[in-house]
Formats: sequence, structure tokens, C-alpha cells
Amino acid sequence: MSKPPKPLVSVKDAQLHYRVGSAFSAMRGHSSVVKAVDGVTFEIQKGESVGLLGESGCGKTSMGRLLLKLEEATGGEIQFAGDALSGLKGPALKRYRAKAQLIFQNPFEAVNPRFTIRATLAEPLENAGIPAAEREGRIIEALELVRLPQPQQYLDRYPHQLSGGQLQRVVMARALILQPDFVVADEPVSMLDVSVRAGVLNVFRDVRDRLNLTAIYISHDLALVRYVCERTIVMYLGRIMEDGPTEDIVREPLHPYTKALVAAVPVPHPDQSHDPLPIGRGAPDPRNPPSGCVFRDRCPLAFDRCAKEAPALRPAGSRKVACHLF
Amino acid sequence: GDQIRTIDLFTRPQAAQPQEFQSIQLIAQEWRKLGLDVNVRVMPWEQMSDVVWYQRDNWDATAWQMVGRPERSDPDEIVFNLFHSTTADKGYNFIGYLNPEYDTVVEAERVEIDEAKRKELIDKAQEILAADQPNMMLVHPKQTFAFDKTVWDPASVVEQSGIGIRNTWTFMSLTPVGEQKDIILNSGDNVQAINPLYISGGVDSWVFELVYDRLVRVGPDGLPKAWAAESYEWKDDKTIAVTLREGMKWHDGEPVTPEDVKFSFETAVSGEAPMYAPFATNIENIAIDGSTITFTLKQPAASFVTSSLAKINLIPKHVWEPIIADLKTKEENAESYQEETPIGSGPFRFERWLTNEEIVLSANKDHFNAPKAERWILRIVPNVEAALGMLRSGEINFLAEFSGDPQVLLQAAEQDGDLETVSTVEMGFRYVAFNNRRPPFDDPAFRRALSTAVDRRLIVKAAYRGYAEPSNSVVSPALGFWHNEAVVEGFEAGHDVAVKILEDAGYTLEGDRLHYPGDQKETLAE
Amino acid sequence: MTETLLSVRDLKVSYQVGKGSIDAVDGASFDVPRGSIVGLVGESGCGKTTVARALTRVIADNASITGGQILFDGQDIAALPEREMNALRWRDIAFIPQSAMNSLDPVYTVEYQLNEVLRRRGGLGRRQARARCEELFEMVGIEAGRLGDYPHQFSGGMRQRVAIALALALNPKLVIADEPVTALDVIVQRQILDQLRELQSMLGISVILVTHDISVVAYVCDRTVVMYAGRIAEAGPMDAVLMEPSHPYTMGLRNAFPDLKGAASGVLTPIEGAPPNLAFPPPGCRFAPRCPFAVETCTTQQPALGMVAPDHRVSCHRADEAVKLRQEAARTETWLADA
Amino acid sequence: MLDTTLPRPGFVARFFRSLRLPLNDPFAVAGLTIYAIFILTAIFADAIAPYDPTEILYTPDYDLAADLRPGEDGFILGTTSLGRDIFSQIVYGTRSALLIGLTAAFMVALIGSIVGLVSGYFGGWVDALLMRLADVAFGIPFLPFVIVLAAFLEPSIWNVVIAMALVLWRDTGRVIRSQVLTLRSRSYVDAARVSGSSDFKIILRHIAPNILPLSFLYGSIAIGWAILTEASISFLGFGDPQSISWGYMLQDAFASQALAKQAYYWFVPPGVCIILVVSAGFFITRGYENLLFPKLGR
Amino acid sequence: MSHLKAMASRALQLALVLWAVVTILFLMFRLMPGNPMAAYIDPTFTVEQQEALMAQFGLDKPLWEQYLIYLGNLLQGELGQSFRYREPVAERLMTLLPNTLILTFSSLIVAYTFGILAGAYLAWRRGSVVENTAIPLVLTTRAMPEFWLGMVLLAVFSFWLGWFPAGGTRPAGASYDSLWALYTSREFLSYLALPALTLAIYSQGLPLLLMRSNMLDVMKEDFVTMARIKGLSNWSVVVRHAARNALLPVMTSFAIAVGYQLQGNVVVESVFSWPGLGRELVNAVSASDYPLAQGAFLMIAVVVILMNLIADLLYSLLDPRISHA
Ligand SMILES: Nc1ncnc2c1ncn2[C@@H]1O[C@H](COP(=O)(O)OP(=O)(O)OP(=O)(O)O)[C@@H](O)[C@H]1O
Ligand SMILES: Nc1ncnc2c1ncn2[C@@H]1O[C@H](COP(=O)(O)OP(=O)(O)OP(=O)(O)O)[C@@H](O)[C@H]1O
Ligand SMILES: [Mg+2]
Ligand SMILES: [Mg+2]
Repeated sequence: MSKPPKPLVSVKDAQLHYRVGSAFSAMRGHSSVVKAVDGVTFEIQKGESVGLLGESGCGKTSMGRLLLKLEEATGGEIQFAGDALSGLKGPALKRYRAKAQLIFQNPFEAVNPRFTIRATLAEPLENAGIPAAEREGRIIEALELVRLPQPQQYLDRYPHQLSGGQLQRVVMARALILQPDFVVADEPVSMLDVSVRAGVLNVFRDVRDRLNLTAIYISHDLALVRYVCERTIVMYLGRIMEDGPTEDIVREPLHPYTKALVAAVPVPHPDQSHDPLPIGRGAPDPRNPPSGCVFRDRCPLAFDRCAKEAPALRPAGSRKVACHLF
Repeated sequence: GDQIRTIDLFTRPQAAQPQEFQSIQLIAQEWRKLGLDVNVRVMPWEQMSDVVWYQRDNWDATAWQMVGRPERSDPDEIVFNLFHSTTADKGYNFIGYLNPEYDTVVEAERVEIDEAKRKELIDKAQEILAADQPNMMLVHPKQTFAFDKTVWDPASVVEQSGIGIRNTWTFMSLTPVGEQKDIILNSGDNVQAINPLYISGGVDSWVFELVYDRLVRVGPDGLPKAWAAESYEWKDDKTIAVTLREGMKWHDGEPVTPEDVKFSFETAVSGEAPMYAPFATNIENIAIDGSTITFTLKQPAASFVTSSLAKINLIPKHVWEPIIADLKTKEENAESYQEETPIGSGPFRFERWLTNEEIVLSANKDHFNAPKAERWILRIVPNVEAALGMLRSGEINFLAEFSGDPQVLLQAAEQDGDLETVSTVEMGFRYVAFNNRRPPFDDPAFRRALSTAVDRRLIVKAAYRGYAEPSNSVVSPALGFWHNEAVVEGFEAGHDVAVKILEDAGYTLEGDRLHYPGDQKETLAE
Repeated sequence: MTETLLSVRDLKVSYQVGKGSIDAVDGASFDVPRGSIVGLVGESGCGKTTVARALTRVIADNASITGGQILFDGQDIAALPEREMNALRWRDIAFIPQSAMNSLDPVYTVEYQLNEVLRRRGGLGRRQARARCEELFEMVGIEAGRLGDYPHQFSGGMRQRVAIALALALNPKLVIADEPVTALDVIVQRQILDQLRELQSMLGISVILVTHDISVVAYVCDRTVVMYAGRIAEAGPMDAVLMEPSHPYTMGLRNAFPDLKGAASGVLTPIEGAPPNLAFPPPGCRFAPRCPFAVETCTTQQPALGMVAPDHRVSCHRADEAVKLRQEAARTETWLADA
Repeated sequence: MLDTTLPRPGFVARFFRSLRLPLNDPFAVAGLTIYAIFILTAIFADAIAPYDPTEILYTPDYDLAADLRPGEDGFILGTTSLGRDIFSQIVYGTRSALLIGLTAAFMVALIGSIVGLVSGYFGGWVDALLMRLADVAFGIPFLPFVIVLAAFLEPSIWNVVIAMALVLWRDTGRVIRSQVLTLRSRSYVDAARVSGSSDFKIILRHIAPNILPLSFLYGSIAIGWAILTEASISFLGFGDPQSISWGYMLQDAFASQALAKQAYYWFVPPGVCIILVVSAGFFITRGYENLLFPKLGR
Repeated sequence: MSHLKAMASRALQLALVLWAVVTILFLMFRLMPGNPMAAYIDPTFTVEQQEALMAQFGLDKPLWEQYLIYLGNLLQGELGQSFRYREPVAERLMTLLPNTLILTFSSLIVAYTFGILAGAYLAWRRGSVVENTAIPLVLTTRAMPEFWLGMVLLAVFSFWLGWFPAGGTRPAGASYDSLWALYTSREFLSYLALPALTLAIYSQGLPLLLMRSNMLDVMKEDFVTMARIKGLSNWSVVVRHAARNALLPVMTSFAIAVGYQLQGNVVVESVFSWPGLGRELVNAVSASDYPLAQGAFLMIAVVVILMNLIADLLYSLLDPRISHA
């Protein structure tokens, strides 16, 4: 498969291992390492938007944090526009901060409750050295971009005086105010009510297209990912299971895990399949992942080799799959 | 001259020494009226004595005290050790008082066996001190003790001159009137050690004076009285013959022999009991002939009977000989040796000691002066209020220490009805020591002025609630024979007197502050 | 229509806040037929939990049931003396809370907590209780060997299963499940829902399933009750409500949901605005401020819960125009125009 | 700094606002009122007190004015056994009590906050080192430490303050550290980092304001501790007789045998003052707790 | 493997903390003014005696050498010789430690029993008149200086009512076969009553307030609501579920309170003539008896450190979320 020569983001075998457990659990030998991200490799082209999909705890947020250098990778390499993130310091880091942004899951947590909307939005401008006189204009501009009508009225309000949907737009505005190239959105609508979700998603799609943003959209809901992203990466226990065009994945999932995932998504129609899911019960334990393929203990198709050997992420048609069956 | 620097005046904490503390507050206020800047510094005894004793050039004035002890019934220890030039460097003359005339007088007093002549010398010494005022004598406190008269027959209580009713004689003669036959008394201080070869805290001596006998004891009248000795007799001014009492027994049943006596005195100078050494160094030889023990001295010593024969505890040779031999090979000496059960020959036997709580002695019925009480129980009660409460509730029946206000005690006794109190003028005294080394205290006129500035009667009234005698002599009126009445009577006090002395000596007041006479510079201001 | 187990009539619940009060549930009426699953949907804060808790009569300290009737098996339990109500709890009406983590006492083993119900409330002996525990665990698909574990030793999905086991312990007639799957992943959610459905049909119990996700309703429920701002917007058989919604709010909800089965190019349409502040509700229809079809009467007059089809009730002044509105509502512009 | 185009409340006003005084809790208001009264008394002590608290007074007939009962010879609360005016002592005692209490509180809050902030925010070896230091401080029994310090330096009311600064930052430090840990994991801190704010700026802007009430809470606990400790130290005889404090008055009363003399007027007023000030601190603290951890309160 | 390593690192940590405390103590006392010799000052005190004493106490050696000797002795469990009492510090302190511990524990047990019950009750009755009057009262008890409280109790119950003796641990001259016999005797209880009551009154506030606020906290937890929905009795809900959970942090605060209490004892032991560590420490400090003061301080510090450790352990034992991780 041929690829355009220069990806904007390139992740090679990235790892993020957390050391967990207190002194006491350590005493009983429970001290352990959580491999939140364990050997993840992918590339994102400029202007592409990629969905990061997987169940809770599979390492989606961790991956996002790595990409934004909020967390230092414990292994592997991540490059942004050809520069390794691990080497960024001082002014270079500051420049990167202006180019890569994050949209948070819970808007109520993502803004300082003591800051007015104006102060919240002024912070990145201030850090980027935008003169005070220009800031107001930029703030209004950003709020208009996220379709917050009559932005002026919100400037002196405190976060709790806004609804969730409005606040999430503010969070988006903050991420966009410095006109970044790259945005990571971590489940930006999961805390919002259904009736307002659509609005935020629409704004996201819209802005992405208008600014030609490169974006990663993190979610556990395939329906949402499908709405926003043309490509999807499916993660399980810190690894990539499948990576390919969203429509292909929705239509014909290859990896057994993806199959279950697609089958499990509920639809708002009375007529739908009630067949049991093709996946075992139980939850993945990130502290003691199974040997070989991490999914094998829940996989209905697992065979001997799965226990011995971790499958590599290999091309399979339009996409890549990490499964011995492909 | 220069303005006189701020004078530091030390005192102990109010909680520990309320009267001293209050006296010092009053004195400081009077001195300030003279134009001095006085800084009262409160510190615990150990810190205070560290400065006063080991940093002799480093202080100005401090409250100090001498307590009454039976051995001090002879004035020699006080008049010599406190003021003689030989003790100025590292001894008890920490004030640095240097007066050759005084030195000669007290050197003569030491070796004068003739009482009348010695009395003259002692009087003279008191006069010199009164004139020089190396210290500012304050008061001889009255010791007030109390007991429960429903438990003890008041007639059996003995008042020892200069000491009070809390004394060995009382403990031996207290006669129960009812069921309670235990003497239960209090002390605010912990007992440190019960060791006949170690002079530790004051309370400790209450205990070992009962457990151990001495050849001589100072009697209730302040005069030495043969005790374990049947009798003693000066053969010449360097030889004294002592006859040991017959039939005495150690608490373990062994007989008390002249060998034991000899051993006791020899141990004092053996190097293993440094604190007792000074009391036996003057002995050249001890000879035994039957039950007679003959001490030959290196020099004549007027106070030998009181300060040596009545001081050295008699200890059993069979117990201590191996201990001393063992200690010779070690770094420690006998002072840090604590017997499991101290064995003496005294009127009380040691029973039990609970750290910081109580000590129990039981009557030695075999003693030649067997006590009437059954047990002697010392309770450690650091809280004065509690001690008084305990006396009233019967938890103790003899108040052996009371650092509080005597009026309170009297009032309590009156209310209670069962209590009797006895106040005795102490042979000890309270004073303010001046550092004679440092200006302006090197000037006798200045010292005199400070001393006269304070009306002792005010101190007696305000700090001691009337329970003290104003003092101007280190020899207490309690030692009737040695006390020089004239020095006290001739003492004039008052602000005006003090101002006049200062003016006469050339001190000037500028602004509100006192300045040195002439062109004298202040050399010690920081 | 099957026999009704529970009939809620004009229920009113209000919360005392400071000096004022919030009518969190303001005249809710709906029925729960025997042996059916009824979905209670609505967005956050519309009063779903308040209704669910009111049915158990264990409500917040500052809450009070200010009106209406709760007819359970013909008996008005809203008026029942506390002691009799307590006797009814769990034996007849059980509850599955949203977060099983917080609803299981962390310091006792799961077995202890099952036993507590079985023996104290069910009067079972030690042996019988043990057998029942094992039976229940088998029912919800957990090995009996894990009975002695503490709640924190289970994963989220398993804890939810434990909560289901606990709810079924005394064979209740009605199980109220307050958002039992909201905190769970899609796969686990699906598994739990399958389980719930299976057990419900096996035991023939009735279930009230509180959720804000109409997909969940679509997946398991027989009937749907849609709430909006403390009132019932629409109630009826599940397919009728979902496929032929008669209330503009329900129509809007349908538009706002992404659909994996639908066309890829579909556009989601939000309902602009936010639910009203319940302390100061709008005078007329509570949805009127966000409703693209609102007319004069809507802002002044409260609509009544009227019948649009047998067993299908809607509280909308324009309920009779439902078919027309439905067509209009399918167009995105309808909803944007009103922004 | 943030935005200069809009009028902003003055620094003082902002400071008080950020303390979030619990003005809706009746207890806390009572506490604040008590504080206010004592603070005023301390400030105007010279004007209020009729005498110097250490001056030994005499009656008109030149007798020592000792042991006078309240009201006698015009001494409002009577005199001590050394003839000092109790009312004046109470008034001046306010000064030292507040001086000790407030400085100790300030030190404890300041040091504890800095340690907590640095430790919690930066983590790693700085955290490890500071927390081991806290362990050591936890291993040092406080009252004995003050006694030793009082013996080490001279008796002075500042010993208590120094000891508290040296030892008691540990509680504040630990609590604030854990608070910082949770604050640090808030998304808005990440947001600030992503938007390019420096660590220092984040601590100052986003974290410090949030722990301010907590520092204040620990500060007000420290006020009580300091005053009580000073009293205990005085009682044990390690106090400073030069500066009259309530603790000193209590020990003076007991040294003068107030109980046996039934001189309640010696120890009731200072005792009541201590109880008032310390309880006031507790009341405020509780108001804060209700505010900071609202689920605790009712 | 990692098990052993973790244990070792924990032990090392503890040892480091102890070493730091020991070193601080050593320096503090050595640099303190005052001189142990002061206890011997007497008109008959000679120069030779002074020098002999200095040598005997090792005070003539340089500081670092004294420090090494001190550390060496400590490692062998020796705390040195008391200057004042001329006896081994360890021996002396060991006779006092049981008294202090029994006072501490008995008062804390009373305080915690009362505090927990009252705290739970007040949480249950929140908003009532009882609660509104009780809370300020409790806060006031914590605001009273302990010695003040002690003296007042002494005046009332001992001097005035005569119900309890005024000081000590036993009747004068009474002897017991063993410490155990003493501690289990009725007389001992009457001696223990007042000091323990003083400490208990002072310390009940902490468990009470803690219990109360924990209860209020826990009562809002879902599992308590669930217990209600399950139709369990009030008793079950409040005691089995709410109180049991609220108790956890209170129990661990017990261990830490022991540490605090040991410090507070200093004052109460002086008021009630209780032969304990605290009083000894105060005496030793004012007597510049370094070895004794150091020893007493160290002993208290060790108990405090141990108690902190026990608090940690206790929590992990009592809370299944930690113990069954
Ligand atoms: N700071 C941390 N310390 C230790 N472990 C962590 C930390 N952050 C995350 N983890 C663990 O790493 C794993 C991956 O977490 P992550 O938050 O990346 O998952 P996620 O896919 O975003 O999950 P969710 O959908 O719940 O947000 C989880 O097991 C989590 O418990
Ligand atoms: N204890 C309470 N005191 C005051 N108001 C309350 C209380 N509990 C709930 N409310 C208010 O009552 C309304 C209904 O709350 P309820 O919890 O029933 O909603 P819900 O539909 O369950 O919402 P969610 O989907 O968020 O769980 C909300 O506006 C809420 O703010
Ligand atoms: Mg996440
Ligand atoms: Mg709810």
C-alpha cells in the first residue's frame, strides 16, 4: 500500500506504562504495571480525521495524552511534522502547544470554575504572546466559529452559568483559538445530553472541514465515530486490533473484537437482531493481560497459536488487522 | 560616665519558685526606679546555674538560695566556701568576691577550737559582708509544714531549729493516735537515688538519713549529738576518739562493727565517692581499739564533728567492699551504683521504690531509737494544689513540702480542724547574688545601693506572705549562737537611702537613666 | 391490553431547596402491565430517577410526594403507612441502581449482602439462603465461587449482574432499574440487557427501565414513557412511540441519534436550547421554548395527556397533526430555523 | 495581567473573596465576630487597658494591691497575687494570643501550602524528599519538642510559633498535597498545559487559588493549637513571664493556688478567653468544612 | 520477590525516619544551653569532682565522637546513663512506659467509645436541638487547655466531692504482685479515673466529629439508600451499613491519636502526679539531663512512628478494598 510521503503525525511502537499500587499493595506483591499503551503504530496524514475506538480502559485517552505530550512515552517514538515529541522543550514545545490541541470529555472539568469565559479563552492567547488589544477580537471570532450565538453575552459568565452544550463549545473554541493544525477530541459529547450532542458534533465536523484540521476523535461509540471520521482505529488493551476506513469497518468488521463491537452498538429501531454477541463475558484486566493475543480469552475463535504469539498488525485489504486469522 | 547597660537579673520560673519569682519582680521594679534598665530573665535552675557557675564572667545578678541542712548548723561551710578567695575560681564563690581581710578572718575561724573566740571571728565576718554587700541578702524563709493531728500526736512532733518539723527526729518520734500508723508524706521532686555515697537531691537525703546511721547527728537544738557513737571526745585539737554504740545491727542482721565505721570513712576518700571526699580529706588516720575509733586529723578543724562525723553515712563493709573493688576497675564510681535494697543500720528499713511515685520504708524495730510509726511512705506529688488536697483528704498525713502560699495552708488547716501547721525560721536563706567581677557590681557602693533600695519587709509581706525573716546575714537567726543581730538591725533600707549612696559615690541620673561616676566607660554593653 | 401491575396517577414530587421548591415531577401518569418492560426515557434532569425512587418511597430528605397515587396491585402505596410499605419493599418492588459500584456496601462480601436480603427480608434459613445465592449467581452468569468476594473485586459489568441478582433475590413483582447500563461499555451493556430481558421473560416479572438512550429502549422494552421536564410527553407501545412519534420532542430525539444502520451520509439534528429550569417552569407546554411547532396556545396552556391511538398517549396541543409534523420534523431545517 | 480592559475588584477584595469566608454558616459568623472583637481589643490594647500588665500596683494606702477581688479598689477583674491588674492582663494577653495564633497559623499555612504545592505538582524525587521530611516531622512529638525548644532558646512566646513552623506544616502539607494531586489531574490543568502555560503559572493561577481555603482552614486550626500549646508550655514553666499571655495568667493563677484560695477570678477570665478564641477558630473551620466538603454538612 | 523488596524498602524508610529523628534529637540536646553539672552545685563541690563528672559522662569528648558513641549505643539498645539519676535511661523509662501507655490507651478507648457512639447518634439526629447544642459543646471541650480541665476536675471530684484520689497510681504503700495485678485492681481504677477522664474529655472531640461527618457522608452513599430500598430495619441501615463504613477512618485515626495523646500526657501527668514518660521528659529537659530527655523523646517518637505505621496497616486491614486488592 502506497502512502503519501509525509504524514503529519507518526506513531511508532508507542508505549505508555503506568506504575500503580500503594506501598502496601506492593508489600503483598500487588505492585504492577498497567500497559495503557503497548506498542501502538500508526500514521495520520494532514487533513485526515481518525476515530480511536475501543471499550473503557483500552488506552484511548492515554494515546491522546501521548500525542499531546501531556504524558511522556515510556517507549517508542511519536513524531509531529517530522519532529520527535520527546525532544521538544522550551520554545519548541511552546510552538507545538500552539499547533496541537485537546478537546476534553467533560466540559465542566475542562475549564477552571473560577475563570470567566473570557479569562479561559484568553489564557492560550496570552501564552502565545498575543497582545492584549487583539485578544477580545480573537475570542469573539473563536466563539463565533463554534456557533455560539451572540458570543459577547457569555464573556463575563462563569462556567456554571452555561449549559453543557454551550460550555463544550467554549472548550472547543479554546482549542481552536490559536488555529492549530491538529486536534485530539476525547469523547467530547459523552457527557452531554442526546438532544444537544448532535449540535456539538456538527460544529466539530464543520470546523474541521473549514480549517482543514487533522483530528483524532476518541470514542467508544462506533456510531459517533462513523459520523465524524472516515478512518477508524480499534484498540483493545493498549494495542491496535484493526485500522481502516470507517465504512468498511462498519460494513464488514474483520477482527473478532471489532465484529462484537459493531454488533453490540444499539440502534434506535424496534427491529434489530437479538443474537448473542460473538464475544466472551468478562472484562479485560489491564494489569494481567493474557499472553499472546490480548483478546484471546474473550475470542470465540481463539486457537493454540493465539496463546503463544501476539499477532502483528498486518495489511488486509483496505485496512490493517492484528489477528492470526488474517 | 557612660550610661549603665541593661542589667540582666535571673530568676527561676514562677511555677517552680513562686516566692523567688515574685521577689525578683519587686526588686526589678525598685531598681528601675533608681534609673536602671533591668531585664528579668526566667530560666530553670539547671540553665541558671550553668551560666552562673560555668560562665562566671557572663552574668550580672541572679536570685539564689541556700537551703537549711543539719550539717549547716555550723556556719563554717557557708562563711568559708561562699566568700573565700580560693573558691572564687571554680568553687562556690562564683560571685568572685575577693577580700583579703575577709579571707584571714575565715581562715582563722576554721581552726579556732575555742567557741567564744570563734564566735567573735564569725561576727566579724558577718560585719565585713554587711559592709561590702557582695550579695544582697533577702530573707530567711519560714518553713511551714503541716500534719494531721488526728493521726499523729502533736506532742511527738519535733521542731528542729533552723530546719522545721520535717526532720529525722520527727519521723522517729511521731506517735500514732489511731489506726493509721504509716507516715505518708509528700515531695514535689523526684527521688534521684538512694545511695549513701552520693549526695543527690534534697529529697534523697530525707530517705538516706533514715536508712543510714551516722556517728553523730545534729540534734533538734542544732548541736551535735552522739548517735551511733556512744560518745566522742577530743583528745587534742587534732585527735578525736569515738566509742561505737553496742549491739547495733545492719538491716540484713549483721552486727555493726568499728571496721564498718572505718570502712565508711575510708570509702569516702577512696576516689569512688568524690562527693563525700571533702568531708573526710582532713582525716590522717583512723585507728581501732576495741569499740573505740580514733580519728587523727591533718589540721585542727572546728567543724569536724558537725561536718564530718555527722555527715558520713555508715555503710556495711560486707556489702560495699566487693562493690567498691569492682568499681575500681570501671569508669563509673560508686555514685552511680544503686543497690537493689539499700542496707543501712538506721531507724527505717528500705522496702520499695516506685520510680517517680513513692518510696516505702518500714520501721526498724531493732534500732536503739526505734520509730513509733510503722512505715514511712514518701509520695511524689509535683502539683502543690494536689498535695494540699491530699493532706485534707487524708491521702497524705504529713505535708513535708509546700512551695505554695503559707497563708493558704494555714487557712486550710483552720477550716479543716484536723491539721496542725508549724512554721520555723530556716537556717537557709534567699538572696540576690551580684557578679562582683563585673562593673558596676565591682563597686561596693553600687551593690550597697541596690541592696538598700529594696525594703525587705515588703518582700516578706508580698512574696512570702509574712512567712520569712528579713535578712542581712548569711548566718541565720535560727543559729542563735552564731547570728550577729547587729548587722541586721543596723541595715537601713529605702529608695532615698539608695539614691543617696549612689549620689555620694558619684553616679548620676541623666534623663531617667543611671550613669557611671566620673568618666567610667561601659565596657560590657553589647 | 394485559393486566396492569402498576398504575401511576398524576404523581407529583417536589424538592425543597432553600426557601423555594422544585416540582421535579409534576403530574406523571403511566401504567406498567404485568410481565412487561417499560422504558422511561428523557434527558438528564427530567425527573426519571425521581419517579423511580418515588415508587419505592425512599426519596431524598428534602423531597416529598405532594400528590397523586401509585397503585401497585390495586393498592395505593403512596398512602401506605411506612411500616407496611417497608414490608412491601424488595419483596414486591426491587431496585437496580445506576452505579452498582456505589450501591453495594464495600465492606461486606457479596454473599453477605445477598444473605442480608434473603434471610432478614425473605426469612430464609442459612442453608436455603446459600442455595438461593448459588442459584441467583448462576442465573446472572457468575460462578458461585465468587460469592465470597468483595464488590470491588468484580468488574463493572459483573457488579451490575450482582445488582440484578440482588434485585431478583426475593422474586419481586416489579423491578425498577435506574439506568442500569449507562456507565457500561457497549459490549457489556448489550450483554446485561440480554440477561435482563431473558430473566424478565423467564420469571414473568415487570421491569421499569430508566434510561436516556432510546436505542436501549428500542432494544429491550415493550413500552416507552418519554419524560420531559418533569412531565410525561408521550407514552405507549415501544414501536409506536419510536416509529410514529406524536410528540415533537420524541421526533427531535429520533433525529439527534446517530444510527449505525442508517445511511452513512445522514446528518444529525440537535434540538436547540436546553430544558427549562424546573424552579421556574414556563407557563404552558414545557417543551414550547424549544419546539419548532409551537403555537400561541403552547406557550400559555398546559397540554393534557391525550390519546392518539389505543394505548398511545401524548401531551401536545397539536397531537392531531402528528402525521404532518412528523414529516416536517424529518427535515433538518425545521429544527435549525428555530434556533 | 489577565485582562486589563475590564475593571477588576481590588486585590484585597479579591483576596477575601478567594478565601471564601463561610458567611452563611451561623457558627462561622459567630466565630468571625469573636475574632473581630479580639482583634480590635488587641489593636487598641493600649487604650483599653488601665495599667501596664506587668506593673506591680499599690493600694492608695501604699500596700501591695495583691489578691483583690473583682471590683475591689476599682480593679474591674481584681488583681493577681503579685498585685497586677487582671483586666489589663486579659487585654494585653489578647495581643500575644493573637500574635502567636496568627503568626503560627500563617507559618503553618504558608509552609504547608508551599510544600504541598511543590510536592503534589512536581511529584518525583522532590515529592519523595518532602514527604520523607514530613514523615520525620510526624515522628517528632510536638509538645515535647516545644518544651525542648523553649529550653534551647529562651522562654518566649515565639518558641511555639517556631516549633509549629518547624513541625506542624506536615499536616497541612500532606492534605494540600493530596488536594493538589486531585487538582492536578483536573482536565483544566491539562488544558492550561496544552495551551502553553508554564508550571509556575499553572500553580499560581489554577492550583493555588483552589487550595487557599484549605490553607486557611488549616491555618485556623493552627491558631487554636498555638494558643493552647502556649498555655501548656506556660503551665509547665517554660513560658515567657515578660509578655503576659492568657496561658501565663493561667499558670500564674495555679502557681498562686487559685483553687485553694477559691480565686476563680484568676483563672476563669483567661480560661474563657482561650476557649472563646480557640472555639471561634473551630467554628470557622467547621463553616469551611461545610463549604469545602458540602456533602459533609447537612 | 517484589514482596520482600517492598517490605525491605518500607523498613528502610522507617529506619531512615528514625535515624533523622535521632540525629535531630542528639543535636538539639547537645546544642542546648544548660549543663548537667548544675545538679551537683554545692558549696563543697570541688574542681576535681567537676572534671571527674565531665569525663564520666563523656562530655569532654568532641561532638562527633559523642554522636558516634551515641549511635553505637542506640544500635545496641542502650540509651545511655541519666546524668541526674545515674542509672541507665532505658531501664528507668521502661518502668514509666507502662503507666503512660495504660493512661493513654484507657483514655482513648473511653474517648473513642463515647465519641463514636455520640458521633453516630448526632449524625442520626442531625438538625435536631440536641445536635445544635452538642456540637458547640464538643468544640469547646477541644478548646480547653488540658491542664485547666485537669485542675478543675481535680478540684471538683477530688477536693470537693472527694470521690477520687488526687494523684498517683495506687494507695500509699499498697503493694501488688505484678503490674497486671495493679492494673486490674479496683483501687487503680479510682486513681486512673481523673487523669483518664481529663484526657478522654479532651480527645473525644476528634472521633466524635470525625464519626459524625463520616456518617453524614456515608448516609448519602447509594448503598445506604439501597439498604433502605431493600426494606431493612433502621438499625440495620444505620449501624450495619452506615456506621460500619463510617467507622473505618475513625479507627485509623485512633492510632494517630495515640501519638498525639502521648504528647498531651506531658501536662496531665504533671497535674495528676502520674509517674509517666511525659513528666519525666519535662523534668529531664529542665534538668539538662540529655540522655534521659533524649531517651524519653525518642521513646515517644518511636511510639508515634509505630502508630503511624499501624494506622496505615490498620486501614489496609479494615478496608477490604485495600486488603483484598
Ligand atoms: N495516571 C494513571 N496511572 C495509572 N494507570 C492509569 C493512569 N491513567 C490511566 N491508567 C490506566 O491505563 C489504562 C488505560 O486508560 P485510558 O484512560 O487511556 O483508557 P480509555 O480507553 O481512555 O478509557 P475510557 O473510555 O474509560 O476513558 C486503564 O487501565 C487505566 O486504568
Ligand atoms: N435532592 C434534590 N434536591 C433538589 N433538587 C433535586 C434533588 N434531586 C434531584 N433534583 C432535581 O430534580 C430534577 C430531577 O432530577 P432526577 O435526578 O430525577 O433527574 P433524572 O432524570 O434522573 O436525571 P439524570 O439523567 O441526570 O439521572 C433535576 O432538575 C434535579 O436537579
Ligand atoms: Mg478516556
Ligand atoms: Mg437519574
